[in-house]
Amino acid sequence: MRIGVFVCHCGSNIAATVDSAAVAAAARDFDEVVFSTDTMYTCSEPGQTGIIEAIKTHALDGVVVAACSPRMHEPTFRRAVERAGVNRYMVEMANIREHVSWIGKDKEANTNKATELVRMAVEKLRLNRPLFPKTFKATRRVLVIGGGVAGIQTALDCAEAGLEVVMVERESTIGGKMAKLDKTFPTVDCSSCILGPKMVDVAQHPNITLYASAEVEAVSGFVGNFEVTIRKKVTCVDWEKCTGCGLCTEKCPSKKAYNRFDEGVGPTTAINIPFPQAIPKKAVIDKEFCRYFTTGKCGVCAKICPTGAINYEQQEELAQEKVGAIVAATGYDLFDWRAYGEYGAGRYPDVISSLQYERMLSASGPTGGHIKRPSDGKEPKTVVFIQCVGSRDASIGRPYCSGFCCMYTAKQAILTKDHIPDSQSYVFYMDIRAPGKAYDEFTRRAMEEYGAQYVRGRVALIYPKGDKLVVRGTDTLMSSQVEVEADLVVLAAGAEAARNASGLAEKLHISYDTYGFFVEGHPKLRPVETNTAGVFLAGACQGPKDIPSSVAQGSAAAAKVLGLLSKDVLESDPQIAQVTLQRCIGCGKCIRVCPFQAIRETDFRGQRKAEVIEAVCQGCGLCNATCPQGAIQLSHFTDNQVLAEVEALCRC
Amino acid sequence: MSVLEGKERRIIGFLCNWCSYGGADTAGVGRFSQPTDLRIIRVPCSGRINPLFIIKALLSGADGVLVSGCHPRDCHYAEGNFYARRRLEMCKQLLPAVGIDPLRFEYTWVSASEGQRWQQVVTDFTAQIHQLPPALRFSESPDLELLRQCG
Amino acid sequence: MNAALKFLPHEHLKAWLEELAGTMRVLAPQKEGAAVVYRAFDPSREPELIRKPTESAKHILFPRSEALFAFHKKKAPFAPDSLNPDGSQAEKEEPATPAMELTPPEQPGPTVVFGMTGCDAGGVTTFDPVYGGRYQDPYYLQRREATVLIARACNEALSTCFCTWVGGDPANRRDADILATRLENGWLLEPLTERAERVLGSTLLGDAGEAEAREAEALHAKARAAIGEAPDLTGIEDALPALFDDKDFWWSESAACLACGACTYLCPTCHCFTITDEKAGLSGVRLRAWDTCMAALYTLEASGHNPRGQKAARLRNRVGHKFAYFLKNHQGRISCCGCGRCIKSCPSSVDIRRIVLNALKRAKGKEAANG
Amino acid sequence: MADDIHGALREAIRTILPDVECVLGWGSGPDPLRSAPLFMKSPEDVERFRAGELAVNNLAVFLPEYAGRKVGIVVKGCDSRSVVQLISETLVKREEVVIIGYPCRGVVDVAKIAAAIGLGNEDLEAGLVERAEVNGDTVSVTVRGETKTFPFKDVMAAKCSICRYPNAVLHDVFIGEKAEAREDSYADLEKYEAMSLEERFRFWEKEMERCIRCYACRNACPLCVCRDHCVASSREPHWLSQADSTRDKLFFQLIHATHLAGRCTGCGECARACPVGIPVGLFKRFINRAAGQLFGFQGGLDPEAVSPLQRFLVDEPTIKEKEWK
Amino acid sequence: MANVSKSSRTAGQKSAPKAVPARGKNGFKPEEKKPDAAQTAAPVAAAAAGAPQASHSGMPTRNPGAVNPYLPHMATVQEVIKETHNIMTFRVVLNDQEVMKNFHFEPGQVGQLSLFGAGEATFVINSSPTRREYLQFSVMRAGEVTAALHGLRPGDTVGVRAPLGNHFPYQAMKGKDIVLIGGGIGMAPIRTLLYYMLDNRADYGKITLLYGARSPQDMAYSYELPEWLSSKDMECVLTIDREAEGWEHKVGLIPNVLLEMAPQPDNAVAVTCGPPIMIKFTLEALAKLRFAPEQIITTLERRMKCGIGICGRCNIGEKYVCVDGPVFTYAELQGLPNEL
Repeated sequence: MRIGVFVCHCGSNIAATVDSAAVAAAARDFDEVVFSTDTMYTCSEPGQTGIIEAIKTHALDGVVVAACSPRMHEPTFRRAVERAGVNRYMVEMANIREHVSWIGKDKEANTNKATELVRMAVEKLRLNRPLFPKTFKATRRVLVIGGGVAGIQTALDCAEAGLEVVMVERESTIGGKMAKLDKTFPTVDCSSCILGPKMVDVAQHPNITLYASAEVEAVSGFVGNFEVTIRKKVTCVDWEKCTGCGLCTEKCPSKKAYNRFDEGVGPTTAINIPFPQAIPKKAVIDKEFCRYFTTGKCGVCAKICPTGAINYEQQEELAQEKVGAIVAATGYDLFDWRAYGEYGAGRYPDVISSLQYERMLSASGPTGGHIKRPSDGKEPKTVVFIQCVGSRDASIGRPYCSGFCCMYTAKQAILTKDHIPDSQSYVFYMDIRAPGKAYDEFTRRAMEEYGAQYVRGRVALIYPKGDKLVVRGTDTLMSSQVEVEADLVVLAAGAEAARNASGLAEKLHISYDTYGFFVEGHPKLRPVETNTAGVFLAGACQGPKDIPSSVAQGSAAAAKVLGLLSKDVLESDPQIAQVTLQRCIGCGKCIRVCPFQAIRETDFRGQRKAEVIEAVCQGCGLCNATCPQGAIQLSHFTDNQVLAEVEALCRC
Repeated sequence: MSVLEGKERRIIGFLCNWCSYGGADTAGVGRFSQPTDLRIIRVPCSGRINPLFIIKALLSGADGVLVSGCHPRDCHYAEGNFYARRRLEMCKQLLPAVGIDPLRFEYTWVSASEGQRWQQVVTDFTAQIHQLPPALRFSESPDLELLRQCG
Repeated sequence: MNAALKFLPHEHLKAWLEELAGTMRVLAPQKEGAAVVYRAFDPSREPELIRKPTESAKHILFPRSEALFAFHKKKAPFAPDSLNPDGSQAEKEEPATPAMELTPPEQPGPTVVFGMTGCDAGGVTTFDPVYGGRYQDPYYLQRREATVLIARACNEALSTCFCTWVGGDPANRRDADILATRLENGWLLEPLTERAERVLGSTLLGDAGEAEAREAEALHAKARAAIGEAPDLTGIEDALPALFDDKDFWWSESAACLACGACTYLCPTCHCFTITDEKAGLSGVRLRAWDTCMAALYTLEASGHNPRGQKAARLRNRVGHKFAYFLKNHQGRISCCGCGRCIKSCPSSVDIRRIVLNALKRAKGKEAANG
Repeated sequence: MADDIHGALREAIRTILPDVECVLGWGSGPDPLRSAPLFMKSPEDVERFRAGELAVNNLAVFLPEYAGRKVGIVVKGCDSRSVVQLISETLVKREEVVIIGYPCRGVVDVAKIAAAIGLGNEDLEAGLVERAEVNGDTVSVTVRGETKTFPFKDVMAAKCSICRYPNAVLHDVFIGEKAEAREDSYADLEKYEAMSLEERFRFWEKEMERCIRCYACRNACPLCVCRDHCVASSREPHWLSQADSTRDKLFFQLIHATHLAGRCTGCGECARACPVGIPVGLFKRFINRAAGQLFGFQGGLDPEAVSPLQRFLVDEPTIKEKEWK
Repeated sequence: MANVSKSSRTAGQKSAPKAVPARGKNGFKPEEKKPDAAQTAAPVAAAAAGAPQASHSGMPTRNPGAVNPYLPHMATVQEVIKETHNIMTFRVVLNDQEVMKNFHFEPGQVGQLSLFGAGEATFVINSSPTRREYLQFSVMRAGEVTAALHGLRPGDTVGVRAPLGNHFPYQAMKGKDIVLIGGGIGMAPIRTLLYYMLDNRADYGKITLLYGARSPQDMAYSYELPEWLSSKDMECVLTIDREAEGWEHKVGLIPNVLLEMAPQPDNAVAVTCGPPIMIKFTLEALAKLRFAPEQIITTLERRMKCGIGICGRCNIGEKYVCVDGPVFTYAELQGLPNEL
């Protein structure tokens, strides 16, 4: 092999503490290095041109770039060598910036270490082989999991562009959290006016198949060729027949059912349609409250239903769908604020969550848009909002900021004033985070126009006093104790990962963080991709997000899906495991450990052998470390390559 | 010269690409100064690390080996580090069988955002290795002695 | 009887070896763990001269591995920087082709092996026609020439000993440079070749006479008797090829074989090797290392084809080589010295004597059946 | 071993013989102290069968060769664990093997007998033995016409005195009364661990020097299933050089141990097979102790078991990771 | 007491010199080789461990200069030709010009080509002894060494140990009709013989070449085919296994095409090289065409290391392919154990 070495100065980023020229000079003594130089900015246009020129002049077939982290610029240099006709995988990087120049000032040690890293990269590169992606057919359909605003956006964008979309929603209606909101910040426009038409579009779009009251049961296959099993939950209503007329909900004698859509603010009937604009507009029986199920006697709805849609004996059904890509848009759930003993842990009826308050504000909500204290139905005059409930609090394991609470609290303070002009709102906050477009102006309006009293500090205790609640906290700006006698306390509960998000992540073979949020491919460069090819993220399932961000990400995910499925055939990353059939004894250990089911057993001339499904393999190398005879090797991280690196470091 | 004699020890790190290598990058970006002894080998996942790499390194004259992967549950490949944890622990328990101080090998988890933690890990581990005597070496077969020389 | 017989009183043995160690490498069997192995003579320890060494002495002349040569790539000096730090192109000059330097290794100097068994000496002389045959192997031959082999006559026979079956003798005068017999009061040293003179000049050695010679002869006779009557192996070189295609025979004889290399690596006559390169950076070595015909890889071709993929085929070749092919190429010499280590150390107790006898019997039976 | 058990075992073998290609057992070896594997195909072969204290070989090592063909195998407790482990790894199919178990009191260690025979300073070898007999708790050995008797426990293989499973853990037929299990507290390791780390290192340096790389340890190991594809001689991957290097030879032992982690059944064949007496079994003892302590695992007890290194727990209660400041 | 050892030898190996046993049972007796100046002048030999000669000079040897037979000549790759997707041809020149000038080999002899660090492998020298500007080796990628060799570029250094093994009995073939049958990479040894005969055209009768490959793309030396096809000195028939677009020659397996061609066995010799399965059926076809085993010559392949009959692995019975072969008559093969 003819190897060229390029040692970057990165301006003074490297050169200040590493003698790049000396490193380049030392590299000339390494085996198979026929060209070595130092350059000012290797990643710059002239730097890349220099690589290309050198490849051509010196007939190089491999390049080592000693510069920054490969996580930064490996793709850059791969493209560069490819332009010079060298296989893109014939590049290795020595990270002499993040791992050398930036972490120590001892130039002698740094230069020596940088030289070592280059030697190691050369030894590894010598064993690199050109790799070529393989192609395979793809199903041009996408599964969207979750019918909140992010999922809706993805589904519509994809459907509009001509892809078939399968949407699965756990609840009986799509719309997600946004459907529950009254108004949205910072424009204070009506939530359902924005979302409603989109929901209708989903229902009516010929390219979209909607499964509501359904969950993803299992996912197999791989990018371009997923097999999805969808479990349709029991609704006791035949949706083929249900017209959503609502007669049953009127006549249902069980009227104290828990109202999930209204967050428990006001009851609903055991058979119900969550809200008038529900999509699909179909009734569902809540078995927990249905008299037919609790007492065995009733059957009113069945009698009344004009289409005979009620079916108490309904069983779960499984549906199969083939898709080429999957978008997870499962959103978030609200933090269960009862973890806070100082806020009463749920004992005081007039301490409610922000989303419950939102339902109260909603004209179509349980109170008809009137703000009423849950305890006595009175209109509150003093409303205290407490922020960061379940956010930025390491003590309850929620150290992150939920991002949108500052804004919706400001909105709710404004709306409170709108609804009850003689009311006074207090907002206890830690910091106001309003970095979006027109956001800070919005919070200022809440304070300045609507007179909300913002108190910077944590609330230490809420306790009842007569029919009031005393909210005691500290004003850290004034360094004084504050006590407010409130009629109603609204807690700005933070966002947490949706219920059982981790279960779904495991089905999709994607990672999730400590809090259950799905992990993106790269926080900056691959924000809607996951590390499983063909699975994308939209909305708050990746981390707390407000509506604009969720919609933006929904569209971004759609763009990625459309890009992926723009062709009938896909290319797979060739840096994957390969089986040397001669060495494989078919013991199956690799098959057992593969996290992606990317290895299967095959019969090769009567012998058991392992076979890698190239499109599925993600290149983790677990199989490689498992195979005792080394019959399965991860391309570009082969045993021999790692051993060459070890050997290079242990020499002398 | 692979290490600065009298100044550095030969320490090899195996880092998973997604978390710990990123964590080391983060530490660099943050200019968190670290001892210079460590040389990092990048692997896709801690699950890729065959414990024999570690043993091979230690038998070949490495004074210390440090493995770092994604925190459990945070594996880029979902479960690679779970397997790694068992294998690496097994490896650690085997080392004293051959007379290698188990303190020469540590494994830990550092995420891509934990630059400071990475600095701490490197600093601590390097100090730990400096407290041990240089690694024992086998008297090499004369046939291979040549290969030990630099070149 | 040779007039130059020497006598070494037991109490002078270590002094004599120490004296020799002043000018040459002295190797003698030494107990180590459960094994007896050849080690450089250590005056602080007793050499083990009763038990049969666990390993044969062949590694002294044919090391378990040795460098045939070292190679070192000499890189040509580079042209000055062909790319300026700002990325602009400067004058370029192609570096010249690197040169490869080969360095053969140094060979050990004069050596004496004291206390090898007679059968081990027999192993050495089966090496000679192979390593000094159509092509001369300088590494082996140089060591061979530089080494004086002192074999001790056996006073005992183990249950696995069968040197007399294959032309050997407990008092082997055919193969060593000196035959040493342990007498009541000391060692009788009988020079057999010119090389013997290199070590027999010491004043610690006295002359020996008829009495010692008779005493030795009596011991030799006793040992011969202990081994017992040797069976007649005449015709074995034809019997084995005749059974070549007898699958049942080779299957059953090889059934217990684990296909490890214990038999061949302990064997004094097995002389196979492999050649591999090891390289680090610009330097490397071409190594020759023992190889074993019992391993499947021995004959595995790059294409995946393996003419001896089955262990039965490998055992057949091993026995065939020793008791048939070698005879045809080397004037009837059997490539087995009867030391019995392959039997004694086989984890599965595969017994080459039994295979050979079974083969003779079966071939005779077949012949008879064929008329 | 009692004649009636032998008789019953022979009868059991004869019974299954028509259904199998052959039955793996033991027969006589090159001298009275040693047995050899016996591959019985006919009732006449069965006459040569002998089990008991001299039946040291673990015949499970041969089973993978017979994949696709049905065979019978006579097993001691330790052998049966190897069979079970092979079944659990799907390298042997349960339905392709008929397992005949019998109670094992332990087997002899030929090296120990050789040492015990020692006449004065001449520690003569086992190879000189003319006759050997085990009677109850004693072993009688005749060398050069002279008979010596030792307590059986003094010449028993080390693995037997700590044998927790003297009876086949899985069998189709079991002949005889179950033998009593013993305890294993890894006392041998504690003794070894009295050496300092440096002493251990130097110990191995010396021991491995005499290794001839015959790989009998590997080939006698019933769980070294790579067989012809072992990394010891491969170039891709190239873990080991072909040089006679102490380091590489030791490294091979660590490869073997690592590959056996969570699989080894402790049959001790590796150490027994070593022609130059290197205590290579010690590394496996280490990993077995660790597998027990960390994962509560012992190899070869459950044909359904998955090796602990082929699975994991999200939270590992037994793994104590280093705490960084 | 039996002793099957028929010659009791004294220590020191002072046995009488033995001549090299004649290889070949049908009169194809190879010439005794002349002392090889090329070998003795090997530059590396000076530093090599020279073999002691005193007590061993009586040994017959092909290396009378007693140089170290393990030390390769240093050579430089002059030209690299990509023949097919898995075959490459290397033309190499020994670095020492004097050695190169005097390098002597016979058609069919092999060489060990080595890349330092990867190792050695055996290939036939497929250039003709009559054309001396370079030594040509064609390498099919199969294992580690061949894969490494495929990375060679012009100017790279390789090691060459050659010539080794026996050769085609071209002397004994004089005056006869020659049928050359090459399949796939088996064309390499045929090529050396072909050029030798073309360069000594008058010595031989009719020369017929049948060359087959799986597909046109698998046909090495494609650039030489037009010359062979148009040559008046020989008849050249090409065949591929299955129909391919643009292919104007025969289609079919070599043995079938051979039967169709039906060369006359009288005063003829057939030489066939190729993969084992092709050889097997070609031998059957030749038998059908009434070629006697003595009239059929083939080459054998075996894993080799030393190439000089010592390391052991390439034996078939008592014959070592590396020194007794690779060229055997079918009659000789019939006398060897069936272990191919």
